[in-house]
Amino acid sequence: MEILLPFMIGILFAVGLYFMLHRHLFKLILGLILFGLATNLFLFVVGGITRSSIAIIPETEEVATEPYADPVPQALLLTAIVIGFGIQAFAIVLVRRVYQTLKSNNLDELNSTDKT
Amino acid sequence: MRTVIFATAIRILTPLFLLFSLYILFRGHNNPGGGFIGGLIGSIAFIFHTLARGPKDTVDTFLSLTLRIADRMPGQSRPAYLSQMLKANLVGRKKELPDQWRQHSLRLRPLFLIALGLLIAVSSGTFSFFRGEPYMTAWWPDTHLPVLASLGTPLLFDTGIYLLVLGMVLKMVFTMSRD
Amino acid sequence: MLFALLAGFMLSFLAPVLHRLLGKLLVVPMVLFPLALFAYFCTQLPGVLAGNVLLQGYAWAPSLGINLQFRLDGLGLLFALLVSGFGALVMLYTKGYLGESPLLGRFYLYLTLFMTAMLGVVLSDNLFCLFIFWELTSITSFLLIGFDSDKEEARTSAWQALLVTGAGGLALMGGLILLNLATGSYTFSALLNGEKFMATHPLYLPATLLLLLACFTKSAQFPFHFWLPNAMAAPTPVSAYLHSATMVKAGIYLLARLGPVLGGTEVWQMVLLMVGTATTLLGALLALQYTDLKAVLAYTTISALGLMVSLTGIDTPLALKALLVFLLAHALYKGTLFMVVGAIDHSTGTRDAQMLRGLGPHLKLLAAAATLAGLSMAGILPFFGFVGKELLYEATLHSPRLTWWAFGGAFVSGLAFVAVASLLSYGIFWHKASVSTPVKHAPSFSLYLPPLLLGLLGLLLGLSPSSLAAPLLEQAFQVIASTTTELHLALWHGFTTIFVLSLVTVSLGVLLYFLLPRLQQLPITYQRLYQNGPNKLYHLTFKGFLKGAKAFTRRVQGGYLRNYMVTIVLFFCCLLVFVLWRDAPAIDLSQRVHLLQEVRLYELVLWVLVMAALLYLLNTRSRLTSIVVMGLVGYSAALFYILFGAPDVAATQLLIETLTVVIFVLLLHKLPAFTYLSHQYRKYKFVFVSVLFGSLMTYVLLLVQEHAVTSELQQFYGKASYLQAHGRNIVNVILVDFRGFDTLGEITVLAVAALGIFALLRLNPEKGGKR
Amino acid sequence: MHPNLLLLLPLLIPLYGAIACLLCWRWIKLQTAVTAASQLAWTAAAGMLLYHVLGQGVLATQIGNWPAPFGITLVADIFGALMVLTGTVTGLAVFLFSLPGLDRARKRYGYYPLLLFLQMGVSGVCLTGDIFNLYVWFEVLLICCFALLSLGSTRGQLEGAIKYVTINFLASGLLLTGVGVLYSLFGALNLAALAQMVQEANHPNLSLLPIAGVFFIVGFGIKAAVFPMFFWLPASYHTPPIAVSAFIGGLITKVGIYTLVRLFTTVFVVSLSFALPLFLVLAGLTMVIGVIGAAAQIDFRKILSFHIISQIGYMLMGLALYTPLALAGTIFFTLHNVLVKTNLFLISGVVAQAEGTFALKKLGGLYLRRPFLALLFFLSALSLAGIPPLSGFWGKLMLAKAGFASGNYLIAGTSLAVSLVTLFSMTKIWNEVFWKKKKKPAPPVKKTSTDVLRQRLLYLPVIFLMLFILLMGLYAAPVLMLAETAAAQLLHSETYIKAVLK
Repeated sequence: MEILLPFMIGILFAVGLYFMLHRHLFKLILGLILFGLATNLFLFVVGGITRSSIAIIPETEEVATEPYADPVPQALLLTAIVIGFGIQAFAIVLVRRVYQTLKSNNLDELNSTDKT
Repeated sequence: MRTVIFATAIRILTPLFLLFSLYILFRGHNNPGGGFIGGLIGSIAFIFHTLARGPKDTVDTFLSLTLRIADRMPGQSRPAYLSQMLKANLVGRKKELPDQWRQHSLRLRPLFLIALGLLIAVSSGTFSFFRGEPYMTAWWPDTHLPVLASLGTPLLFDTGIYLLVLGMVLKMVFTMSRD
Repeated sequence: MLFALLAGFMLSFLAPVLHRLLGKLLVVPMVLFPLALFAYFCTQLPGVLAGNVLLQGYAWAPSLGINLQFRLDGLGLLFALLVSGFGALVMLYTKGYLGESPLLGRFYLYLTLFMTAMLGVVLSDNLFCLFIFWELTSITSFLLIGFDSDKEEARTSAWQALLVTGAGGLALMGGLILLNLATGSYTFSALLNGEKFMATHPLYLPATLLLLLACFTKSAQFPFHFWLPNAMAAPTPVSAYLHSATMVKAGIYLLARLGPVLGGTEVWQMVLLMVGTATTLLGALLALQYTDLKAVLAYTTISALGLMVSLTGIDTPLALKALLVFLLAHALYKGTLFMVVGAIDHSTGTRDAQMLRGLGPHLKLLAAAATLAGLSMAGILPFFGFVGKELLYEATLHSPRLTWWAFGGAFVSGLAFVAVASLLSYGIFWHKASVSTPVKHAPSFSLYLPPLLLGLLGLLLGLSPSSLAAPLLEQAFQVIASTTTELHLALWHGFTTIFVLSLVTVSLGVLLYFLLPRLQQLPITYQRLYQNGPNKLYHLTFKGFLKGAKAFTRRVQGGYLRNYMVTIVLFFCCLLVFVLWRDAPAIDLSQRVHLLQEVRLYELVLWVLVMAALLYLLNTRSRLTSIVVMGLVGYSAALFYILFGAPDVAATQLLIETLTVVIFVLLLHKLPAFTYLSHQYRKYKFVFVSVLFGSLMTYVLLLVQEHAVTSELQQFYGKASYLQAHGRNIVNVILVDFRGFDTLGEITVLAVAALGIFALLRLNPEKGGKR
Repeated sequence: MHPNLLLLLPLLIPLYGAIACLLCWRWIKLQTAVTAASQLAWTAAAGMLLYHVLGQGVLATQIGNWPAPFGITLVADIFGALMVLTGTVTGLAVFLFSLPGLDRARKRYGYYPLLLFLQMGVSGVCLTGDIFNLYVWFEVLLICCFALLSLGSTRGQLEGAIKYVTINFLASGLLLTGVGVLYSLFGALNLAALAQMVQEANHPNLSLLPIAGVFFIVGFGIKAAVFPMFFWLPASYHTPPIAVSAFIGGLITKVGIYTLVRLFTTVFVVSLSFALPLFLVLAGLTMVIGVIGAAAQIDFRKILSFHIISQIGYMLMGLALYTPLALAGTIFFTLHNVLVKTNLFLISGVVAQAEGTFALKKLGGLYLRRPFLALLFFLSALSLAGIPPLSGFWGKLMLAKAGFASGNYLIAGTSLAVSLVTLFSMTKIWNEVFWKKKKKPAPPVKKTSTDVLRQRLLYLPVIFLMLFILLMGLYAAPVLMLAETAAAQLLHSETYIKAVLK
């Protein structure tokens, strides 16, 4: 599976980016979420995945018994997922607010602040 | 969605969910779980409740406490007054109130939960300063409680996270569903 | 010297306050201060005349070699006396010229600030110290030219002057840095005492050219001369002080200072001679074209500055001698004439030569001053200007290079000077006219005293050149020529060729004066030359730059988010491809093919499911379906986490996916239906970028997987988790203990997100203020 | 004071302040008082930190008492401490400005706690010694910026925020993947530990380090608004109220530069052969394009926004030259720029509060009506353009000299030329806002005494920052000395490594 997952992640990245490049606000949000998902999976896979036991020390032991999954990427990933959730939630609300205020879901129409 | 069955089920399930989330919180140090997951499970309980019955009902049911207060009658002794107050607040809540009673509502705001959670989490690390150790150095006093196994500052930290996550999700959902 | 300068800065910033306190009496301290400085420098005279060099230094930024180091030698003292003495007169003159203005305090602020800065320029020993004061003179000049800020002309001229001299200032900075890097010295003293900066040094040419550029812009040399005539938008005291007597001579001063260090090479001599003479000719020719007296004076100033530059370029002791004498003479008469013109302007309301006639009887004292200065300018016998001109002719005739070119310039400008001097001293005062220009009010005492004094000084120096001016000039001469040849100054050299040339000049010049009206009425070729000259070029550049900048910015910052994204992603991809191509070994998938056999069926099913979901997502137009399918992908990711030993992550992902769906439902289901928008145009470009990005990520992931190392963190956490941190779930222990600090940051993010969402949804624009 | 506490205070003070603000959400006056106290305490803590760092060298503390590569380290060297101190000073000024200068509605919806959270993030980024922790603090900065930029939800703000959010989200994603790549290749997250591996130069994966480097160059390049990744900045920085854009515009992009400097002097030292020429080119382009963009603008705040980009180029140039003088120049320039840029934004705010607009066309005549403001602007503007002896000059001089000395004539020349265009833009503002007569003089509005007082109060932060700017310019030697020592410390990462790994 180590060899298949990178392809899936790549495709996730590509689809996510493709949606982010769309001018539709809703697609932008989908893109952000997919991109975030791809990033998380990337972090997970790049840390090395194994089918070995989970990183929990059994009741009978005092130290973890080899082999066990590297807990560091998992911890980082957990943090990243939660942070990503906070930002995605904000972004979703922002999009809704933009739609509400500017009455447009077309990103190409949102370029008044750049005008010189 | 707001069928009777669902609403009733939610009413029963929500406290169960909350209890379960607390369980997840406290087992997290040794088993899968922890503050985040606990907090999220707890908040999902509230979310279903909100979806089913609206944010106002959720707040009224879980997050606010209505106190019933009456002025002390002239000549009424203090213990008698207190017992009357307790009785009115604890026992006969359904009953209509006589005129001289006032209702005083205490609400637990999600924002307060967020602040409290953050405060607990941050402060759990500061204890170590008093012992001359770096910030967030864990401190495990020698206590063995039945459910929680052992108690330490990391657990306090996790509790802070739990509260914060709960508060954050509630805040978001209440804001959105009222919008 | 530092204290003198500091006092100047202090006084200048006090000027507006003093103006409020003293009213018109403000002039008293403002005049007394330069006078005190003048007196101070006079007390230094004996020492300097004896050949001493006064050095003072105060540490400022020693690590960069920038210190407040001052050096008072002959050249510096000459300029310092000029600046402070002239300063006192101009301060007095200002009172008469601008006495009623409510902004008088501010004017004195700028003027005193300028004077102090100019003193700083001529007294600095440290190269960068000089640079600092140099820039300060540009800034004060900007503020003074734009003093009448209501007028558009004043604003544009000020801006032009600042940009041109500012560009020169940057060239100076570059040049000084190069000079410093090449020689290692930070002060003029060190440069003079050290080895000569050889022309063979690789940095010689760039350093010299940059420094020359700086001097040329400051001293209004062709093709940078155009700012000076425009700068005449300034009030006249400014024109007299900054733009004829002092600031424009800063370039000449620097050239003279650097002569011993950089001079003597072919580049130096040729560039200076060519540019100087071109400027001389141009100034002389254009001076005859104008009827605005200030413009006329401005162009003669340019011409004179050109002469000075050529003299520096000739680089013989004789030329340097001529330079000093001419410089002094020019400062005296040109300042006078400016002040006279200002006074006329003030009392008649015009300064057009064609309108001014027969003023002599009404303005006798002014006329006297103008005549004195005019005679000196024309180079008539007993005046100091005559001494200057004699030396000038002699030096140009003995130029080692381009002799006729240099002499021609000097001769033509001599003619023009005579003509202009006749116009100013004779034409507007004594020329018989049927109706003389009405004089609205007589100039006050402070308007005619300063020019009269200066004019008289010109005569005085001329009458006895050897005793009054020579000693100081000699000291200055020794600084710039770095020889010990004596400097003889005499009024009468005998009946030589030079004298004959002088005579010819004067007579031809007078003839030219009578032709002037005709010349002025012929706005033909020369005017066109002027119009298509550098001034036009400047404005074209200016407008073109603005236009270009606008067009360019519109292209770059077009407002289309996806273009921004495409640029960034493409940039990232290019970098990554380059690095991969350069550094990374190729990945060898063949060794890992066998891993495919270990893939279990349910994993494969999940994988295919995700792919199908993505494919479906790309094609669906329904919002609700999209949300559901998104959720599906998220849950699949959670399943992957669980399959590879990360239950905590999986649980979190699961819950968060649920929450996201809930948020979507809460927020988006109430909105009116979104209109469908296609990708519309250039779809393939976006497909290409996306696919490129995705495949690069895959490549990196495969590559890194191949080279992954086992971390010592894993081992440490495995050992310490239970024993030291009392927890069996290592991931959770990392989150709340080992790396609890991350979690602290993370919950902060959550708290802020909640706050932000709350504010975003509740705070309406109507409620919020505009700013 | 012990480093355990010393390093934590700059983080904990704003955090506790923010919590206190949340707890007294309804009572704005109380929030104001809490914020004021936090600002002062934060400044004091940063000052103490710098003092101790100067006295005792690099300070480090291990969070949770876990030894260095395993736990998270907080570490302060001179550069870091200086950045925090500059942040506190600007924070104080911006806070002072927001007292009279920000509307009540925004204060009621969490301006103060957001500002404090943001400041905590700044401290975190500047003091952390762990790459993932760095990412986390950057996310804190990011979400605070999101919230502050969109606080008020005006049309412009929302439009700007959408672009800001999307592009910065991309940056965060790249950073996170970069951390993953780094961890996978080297198995460490601690900066000092990574630096040590790089220095010992026997790690098998050293040749792959530049791959991780690319992720960080682009990630932090976006955060620092380096060409060609700056687009989000001109789209969004001018949209929020001045009390927000002054702090964000003044400080946050410089934090990105700070991080680039930190990473490329510790971890990515081996990938310099690839990164430095790239930085050099990017620096030149950033400078030029930023300044051209600024020249095209006709809005006070937009000019300032574009100039941020241009000056980021200068800072990057110092890093690209990589000599002690150049790095010292970058440090000095960064400090100077934070102060001056914030001050200019604040001045634009004062102008807008008085005149009601930022458009150059509609402004005018302030030279006569508000001479003191004109003076303040003139000094700040000249300082930005690098006119001596103001603060900008020293940074420019150091950078240009370093450029010439290392033989990079083109970049040094570009930096000088760009400063001329900066002067052009600044004098354009001067001409239009101060010198020019106002086209339509506004009808005289009767001002109440509180209005007058409010406008007077707005000057206070400007003067406060001006003092620092003047001090940095006229009494430059101590700051120069600091910058040089800081640069020397950066280039000798052994001291940093030793302090962390003990």
